[in-house]
Amino acid sequence: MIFTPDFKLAVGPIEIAAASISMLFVVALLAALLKNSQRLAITLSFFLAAVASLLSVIAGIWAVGSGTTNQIVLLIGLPDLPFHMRLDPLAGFFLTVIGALSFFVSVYSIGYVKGYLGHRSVTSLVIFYCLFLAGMFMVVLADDALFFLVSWEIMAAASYFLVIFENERVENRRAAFLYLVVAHVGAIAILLSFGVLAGFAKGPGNFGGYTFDAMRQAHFPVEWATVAFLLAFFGFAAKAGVVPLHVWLPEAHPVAPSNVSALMSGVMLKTAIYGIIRITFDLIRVFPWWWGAVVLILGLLSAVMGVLYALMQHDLKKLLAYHSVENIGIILIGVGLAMIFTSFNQPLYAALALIAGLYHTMNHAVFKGLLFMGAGAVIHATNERNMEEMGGLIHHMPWTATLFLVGCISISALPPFNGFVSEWLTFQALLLSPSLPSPLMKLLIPMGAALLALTGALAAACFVKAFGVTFLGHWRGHHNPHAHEANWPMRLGMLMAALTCLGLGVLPTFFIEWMDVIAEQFVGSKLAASASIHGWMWLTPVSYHRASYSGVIVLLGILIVISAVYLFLHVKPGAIRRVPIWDCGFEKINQRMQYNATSFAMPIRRIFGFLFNVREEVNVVPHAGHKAFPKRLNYRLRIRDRLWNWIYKPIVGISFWVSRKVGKLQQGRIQIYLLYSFITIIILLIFVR
Amino acid sequence: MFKFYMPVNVASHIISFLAALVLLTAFGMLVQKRIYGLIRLFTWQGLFLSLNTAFVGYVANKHHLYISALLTLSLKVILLPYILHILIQRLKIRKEVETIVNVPMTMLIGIALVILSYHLTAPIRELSNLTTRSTLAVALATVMLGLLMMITRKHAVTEIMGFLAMENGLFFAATSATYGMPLVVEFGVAFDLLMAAFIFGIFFFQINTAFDSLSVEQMARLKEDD
Amino acid sequence: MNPYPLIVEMLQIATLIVLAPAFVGWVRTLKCWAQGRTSAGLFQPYRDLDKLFSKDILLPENASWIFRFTPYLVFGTMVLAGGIIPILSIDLPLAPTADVIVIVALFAIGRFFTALAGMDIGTAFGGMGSSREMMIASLAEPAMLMAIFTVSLANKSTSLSQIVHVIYSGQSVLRPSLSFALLAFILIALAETGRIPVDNPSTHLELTMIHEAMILEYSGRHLALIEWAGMMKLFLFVMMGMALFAPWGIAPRGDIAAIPYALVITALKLGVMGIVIVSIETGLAKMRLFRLTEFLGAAFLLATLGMLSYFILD
Amino acid sequence: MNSSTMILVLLGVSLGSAIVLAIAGSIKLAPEINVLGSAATFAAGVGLALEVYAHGAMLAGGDFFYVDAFNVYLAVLTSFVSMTTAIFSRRYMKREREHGRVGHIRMRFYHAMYQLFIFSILLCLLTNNVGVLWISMELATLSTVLLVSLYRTPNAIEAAWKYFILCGVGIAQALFGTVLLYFAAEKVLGEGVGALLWTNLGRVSGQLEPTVLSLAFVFLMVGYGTKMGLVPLHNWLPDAHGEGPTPISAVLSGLLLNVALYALVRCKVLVDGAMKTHHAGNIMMGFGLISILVSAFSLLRQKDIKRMLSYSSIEHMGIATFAFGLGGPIATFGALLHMLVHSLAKSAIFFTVGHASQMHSTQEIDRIKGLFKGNPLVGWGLMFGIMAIAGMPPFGIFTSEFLILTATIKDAPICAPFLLLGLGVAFAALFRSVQSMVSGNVPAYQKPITAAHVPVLLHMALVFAIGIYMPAFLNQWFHTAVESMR
Repeated sequence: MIFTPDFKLAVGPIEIAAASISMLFVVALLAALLKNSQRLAITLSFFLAAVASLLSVIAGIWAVGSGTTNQIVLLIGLPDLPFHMRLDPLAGFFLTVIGALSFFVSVYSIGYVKGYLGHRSVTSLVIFYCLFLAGMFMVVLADDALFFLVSWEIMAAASYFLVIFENERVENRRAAFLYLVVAHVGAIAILLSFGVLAGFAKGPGNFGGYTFDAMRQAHFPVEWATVAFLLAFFGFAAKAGVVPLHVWLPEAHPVAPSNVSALMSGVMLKTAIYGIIRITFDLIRVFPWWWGAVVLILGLLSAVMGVLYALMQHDLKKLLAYHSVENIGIILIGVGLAMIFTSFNQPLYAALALIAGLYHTMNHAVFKGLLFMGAGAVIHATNERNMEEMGGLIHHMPWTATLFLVGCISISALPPFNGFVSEWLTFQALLLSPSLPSPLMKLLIPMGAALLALTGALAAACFVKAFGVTFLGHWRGHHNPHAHEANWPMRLGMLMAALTCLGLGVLPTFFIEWMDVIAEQFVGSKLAASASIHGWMWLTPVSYHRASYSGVIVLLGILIVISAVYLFLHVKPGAIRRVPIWDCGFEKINQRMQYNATSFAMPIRRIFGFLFNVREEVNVVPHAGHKAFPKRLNYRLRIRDRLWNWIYKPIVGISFWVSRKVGKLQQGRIQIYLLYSFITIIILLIFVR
Repeated sequence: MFKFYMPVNVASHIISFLAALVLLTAFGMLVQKRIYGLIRLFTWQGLFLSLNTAFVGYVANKHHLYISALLTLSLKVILLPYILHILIQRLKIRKEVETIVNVPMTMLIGIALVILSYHLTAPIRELSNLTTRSTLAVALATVMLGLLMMITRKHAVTEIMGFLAMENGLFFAATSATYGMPLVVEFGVAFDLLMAAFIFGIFFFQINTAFDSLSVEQMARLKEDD
Repeated sequence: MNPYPLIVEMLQIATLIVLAPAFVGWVRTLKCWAQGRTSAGLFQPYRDLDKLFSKDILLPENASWIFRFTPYLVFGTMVLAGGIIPILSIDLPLAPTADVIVIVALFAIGRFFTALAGMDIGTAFGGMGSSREMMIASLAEPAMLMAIFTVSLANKSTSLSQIVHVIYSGQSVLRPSLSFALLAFILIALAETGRIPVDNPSTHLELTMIHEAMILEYSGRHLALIEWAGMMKLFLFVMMGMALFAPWGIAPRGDIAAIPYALVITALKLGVMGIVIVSIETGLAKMRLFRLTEFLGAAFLLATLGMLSYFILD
Repeated sequence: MNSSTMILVLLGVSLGSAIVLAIAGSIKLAPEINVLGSAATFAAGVGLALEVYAHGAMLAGGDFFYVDAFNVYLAVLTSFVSMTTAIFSRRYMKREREHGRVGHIRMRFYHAMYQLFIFSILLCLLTNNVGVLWISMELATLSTVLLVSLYRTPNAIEAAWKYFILCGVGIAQALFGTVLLYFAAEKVLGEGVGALLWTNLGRVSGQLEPTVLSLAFVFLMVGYGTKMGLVPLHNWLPDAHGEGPTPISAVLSGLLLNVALYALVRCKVLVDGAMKTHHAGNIMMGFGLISILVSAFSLLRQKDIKRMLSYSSIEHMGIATFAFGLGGPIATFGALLHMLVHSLAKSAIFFTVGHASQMHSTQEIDRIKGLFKGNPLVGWGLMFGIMAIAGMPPFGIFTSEFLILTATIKDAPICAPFLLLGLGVAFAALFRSVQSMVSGNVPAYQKPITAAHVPVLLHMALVFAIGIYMPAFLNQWFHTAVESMR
């Protein structure tokens, strides 16, 4: 990579970030060269990728911590529009988040990818993994439209290749294809949005308008700004899996190798959040409040729909993927609120909402990464993605189970883990709606709070199901389990993520103080002035009297009570005897009688059934003579996303219909073709006259 | 050098007359059903074209037009009809060819095209001060009629004939609008035409072998419609 | 440092732990009276707990650490919640630890683990209980938060102590919105604490049990802890409702002297609430599972109406 | 060596090779001579480019040739692609011959005509004379017509016949347009060759009669538009590009279309100068948009891979035409870049597809499978080629589409949704087919082949390089060309 000529020896955050990206490209190259020694390639490449990710984390933490903005111009790209890189606190924040999860996942991958040895060549996996990471880093660092889109698409393409890594399976191909198409159409929309912005921006030369700096200086007429925003939001929403553009997500994320799923769900989606914040708060800057309302409403919709669909899944990774839809929704609630508060000029509240959104971004990255890593370990151990074929794994793989449980608690927004903190902040932001001058918003936003509460409770239900069915009870599968515990690198990767979950949950004030500079830059107010005014232990957004939370004390409190009770009871412990299950005296209990994922979700399916496309088939083969006693009973359940039929199928149908009609143009007869030529001339002649 | 100056209006009358003959042959080709008849008409058209070119060259005192007249004569009156005759005999082509649209209809469309050509070239006519300016409409009409003929016929040979008729129209346009293009261009065009003639000759054989006839109706296998 | 708040805190937690079984005993006694049975007395729950504590544990073969950990955790969350919800005084050092959203979440984490424990054994009953419990919770929780939000919007705080404080300082008057919220809260409290008509705490009838189904396999001190935690939950819900809607009697800020008085008032409140609960429970029958949707839907509707009327009427 | 000699060498080598190959084409070394001739042409092209880079636009050979930034890069591109295609065709045609699809004489014919074709498009690009341009364009068609029917299958003959007739008719329209152009120019510049020279025409374009030029443009548009395969004049293109031998498809898609567009753009500049309205641009935008949409939807239902690629060529020609029609510095820059990278990427894809279809003995998409495993170079080459052609970075086509699209939404926002639709559908269609070809397990009927690595790698490397690092000289050329089109 080529830097600007003024070489100073002083190394700043952006140089470190650039070094990290260059390193990833080198590692990709290295992996290609090490084609014939796969084992070495895996260890070395993922180790180096982990180092590179760590560099990015350092760069990001530094950039946010110092609150400075650095720029460099790379001498590649178009000569008149070289690639601009800029590391400001917002970029730094996302760099940290992406880097951190990449670090955990890279460590995890050292162990995970070894599972493919002997089955298939992993070279392409390693190469595209590195490119994928590099793409994500570049997206947040890009400071002109061209570089942004190049990075954006590199990220999309690399992840596409990762999704079709196991390309013999039809479902993988289908999912990858769908993913790529949605991503690309979204990218074109983003491109057009930049086109609008660049049209109003003035810079040196013909191409000067494409730099973000030029856009920051520009003034946009509100109608054009709206066009730009809607286009960009469409594009980013497609990437983030916002309802109703989410359909690709639960298809594509599960079929990728699990380390890749972790990154895709954990951080790739966040680049879309980054894009939305960048475009609205940084580039357009002045916007009407209803933009925020659009974001907020779609966020709420995604949150609720995401979790409901997740509940219906029995594919472990698909379930997790739907939860990404949900969490992106929660993040968007924060971002949307921040936009609303900003446009009504209430910077402090906007800061709270924005921080809530960003905090959830960070949290979701960590716990979703953790969960996918855990799922990867499970699938690795059982060769099974269907939860109905799992169960009792906690006995075989205690590490994975415990760490996975941490992820489950975090994502279910339960204290003292991290998911709770950000949802709590979001609740606080939602409850500030009375300060808004718009009566409609005043009224509707608390409804949003109720929906968010519903989401949280459903998520908890869903993860009871996910954890319970996968790890608890007896083995449900038909073949014998040969489940084995995950190897050390995998455990290490998950452990680090789990500890991060706890850290983020217990010590939110540190992180909020650290990232406060972003809020200050974009909405003009700091949250930390009020949020951590009572010391690091107390999180008090807006004011001490409004609300407060202390993760440390919750954690310590529970631990103290538990240990006290435990000690107290074990002064004179009663004996513990292992006995067969009682089950109200039922004797012939077997593993097929357990509740499984489908039955667990049945009550909720009954209640929210109208949202799904449910097809239930019960097939009873009666016993000869005794109608009441079935000999065999088959139950088949198929749940589809309604949006498939409402949006996607019609689009595909219309496309093929148009295509058929267009085909009629070409009937094979040369006279007809000549006639076209003839008519074209005549029409054009009439047109020019 | 001695030169007999003809009154301008007489000259333009003669040119117009020749133009009318070209147009007439074009119409004749449009309705002619027999292949030999078509070739004969094409030969006549070439002859009129050649005469016209030579005459314009004479009237306007442009000697290079004699050369292009000669070119036209040799190529379109002698060589191409000869090649076509040979091909038809070799390939034992049926003498009748059916049209897609019936003759009166074709005629009507043809007349409409002439009117359209006249209408389109009207502003150009105003600009020009050449004797030949009024023949531009005829040239365009000939091109259009050639195209129409290609559209309404189902036979490879008639398609080629239509194509050649269009080429005639273009030649006519070149002479009538501008007293001819520069010679290098005229030669180049003639060379291309010659090459095209060889190619369609080869094609007739290929098509005949592959499809057992020269009707283009069978050549509709490559298509999108299903 | 002023030691009094710490003492108050301790006192309050002790009150919770000690009084909770008595309150359950009181409810049972009342119920017996209402149904014309002989009651076992106010102190029967204590005897039950004592008996369970001294028994051996019969641990199912399949139980993992989650099964063993859950009772302690559930107990712990309840005790912690008891340190935060103002029962005797609002001068609690732990009060800023958590606002009402956190308390709801604390209940939720207990429920989360109980449900996991229900699935841990791998029986049909355990799974069934977990599934139903989580379904009810997922409907009840938003309604509950909605009701609480109405109160906290009116008092501009989500901290319970602060809400009480605001009510005391007269900034909050009786509002129509609060009455809707109260009604909703009662319905939800019944659901959350597993009372009739949502669940029947005293049944082991296979098809109707919810909470009991999850803890079917527990025995010995594990069961004792869970039972005790359940009693505390009921107690806490009553106290939370009191703090939100009728805080009078709780010692205000800095008023140590009011604490004995607060104890008495608390006992009185519990007595009255026992009667309310019993009258509801005797007046209603247990609902079919899928009728609960309507029940909780009604609660949600009431809470929403409360919220709307806050914006529209107040 | 001065530039006139350079041009003569450039043209002479290809013409000479054509003659040599026609006479002695049956010898064993014919493919090597073909490669050598093309390589020499390429060397001369580079020499010419250096000359132009050093001295700017120039007349040569009296005023018969004119070289400026616009055509010199196309000339270099042409000679380059002709060279790589010759390299590719060496292996490819050898195999075709082993399979008995072409005989002795036809191979000779193939090589001679290949060089003649290269000669004619180079002449087309370099000539200063509108008439000569027309003649060589026709020559380019005529030299490839019989190559399309090289296999003599009924389909090939039908395709070639359509190609011959439709392009013949089209090019005849262009001649009429040229006559009208001459008619207008003659008024200003006087009779003779001078009135047909680009250099002269460009100088006086403001004085040309707008009515005549608008008529002329219609005919030129339809004429050259037919050659470019703009909808609805495109019907011959999928047939011809689909049925001919793959190297020919590669050069037809990669080079001939560019040349036709080049001619059209030159004409458009004149017409714009004369008419002082945006009429010509609007017409081009209309053709461009229709082409993009129709070809995108047609792509969806293709079963034959080469046919599909030819539709993609229509689409890309549509994009470039649209961009030239849109005008403005950014779009024009994008269009110039687009012509360059499209032809590089498209010919690379044809190379891989040629190999793939030889491996499976079919061009049917459904029957081609498992290329990643069967032959990684072909598989990944095809995949990356399609990525490039579909507009994914870091390939150059993305850059050009980026510029074109952003300019569109600025200058003609109403067109943007249609572009979005067209590009989206085309993307989906391309990937749907290609994904199924590259992935999966190797089918039993797949035969291993030795693929020609160099051309694919070279092309893709260039497309990639241009995508992330455009050299300064190219940038300067494009800017100069953009300036000349103002």
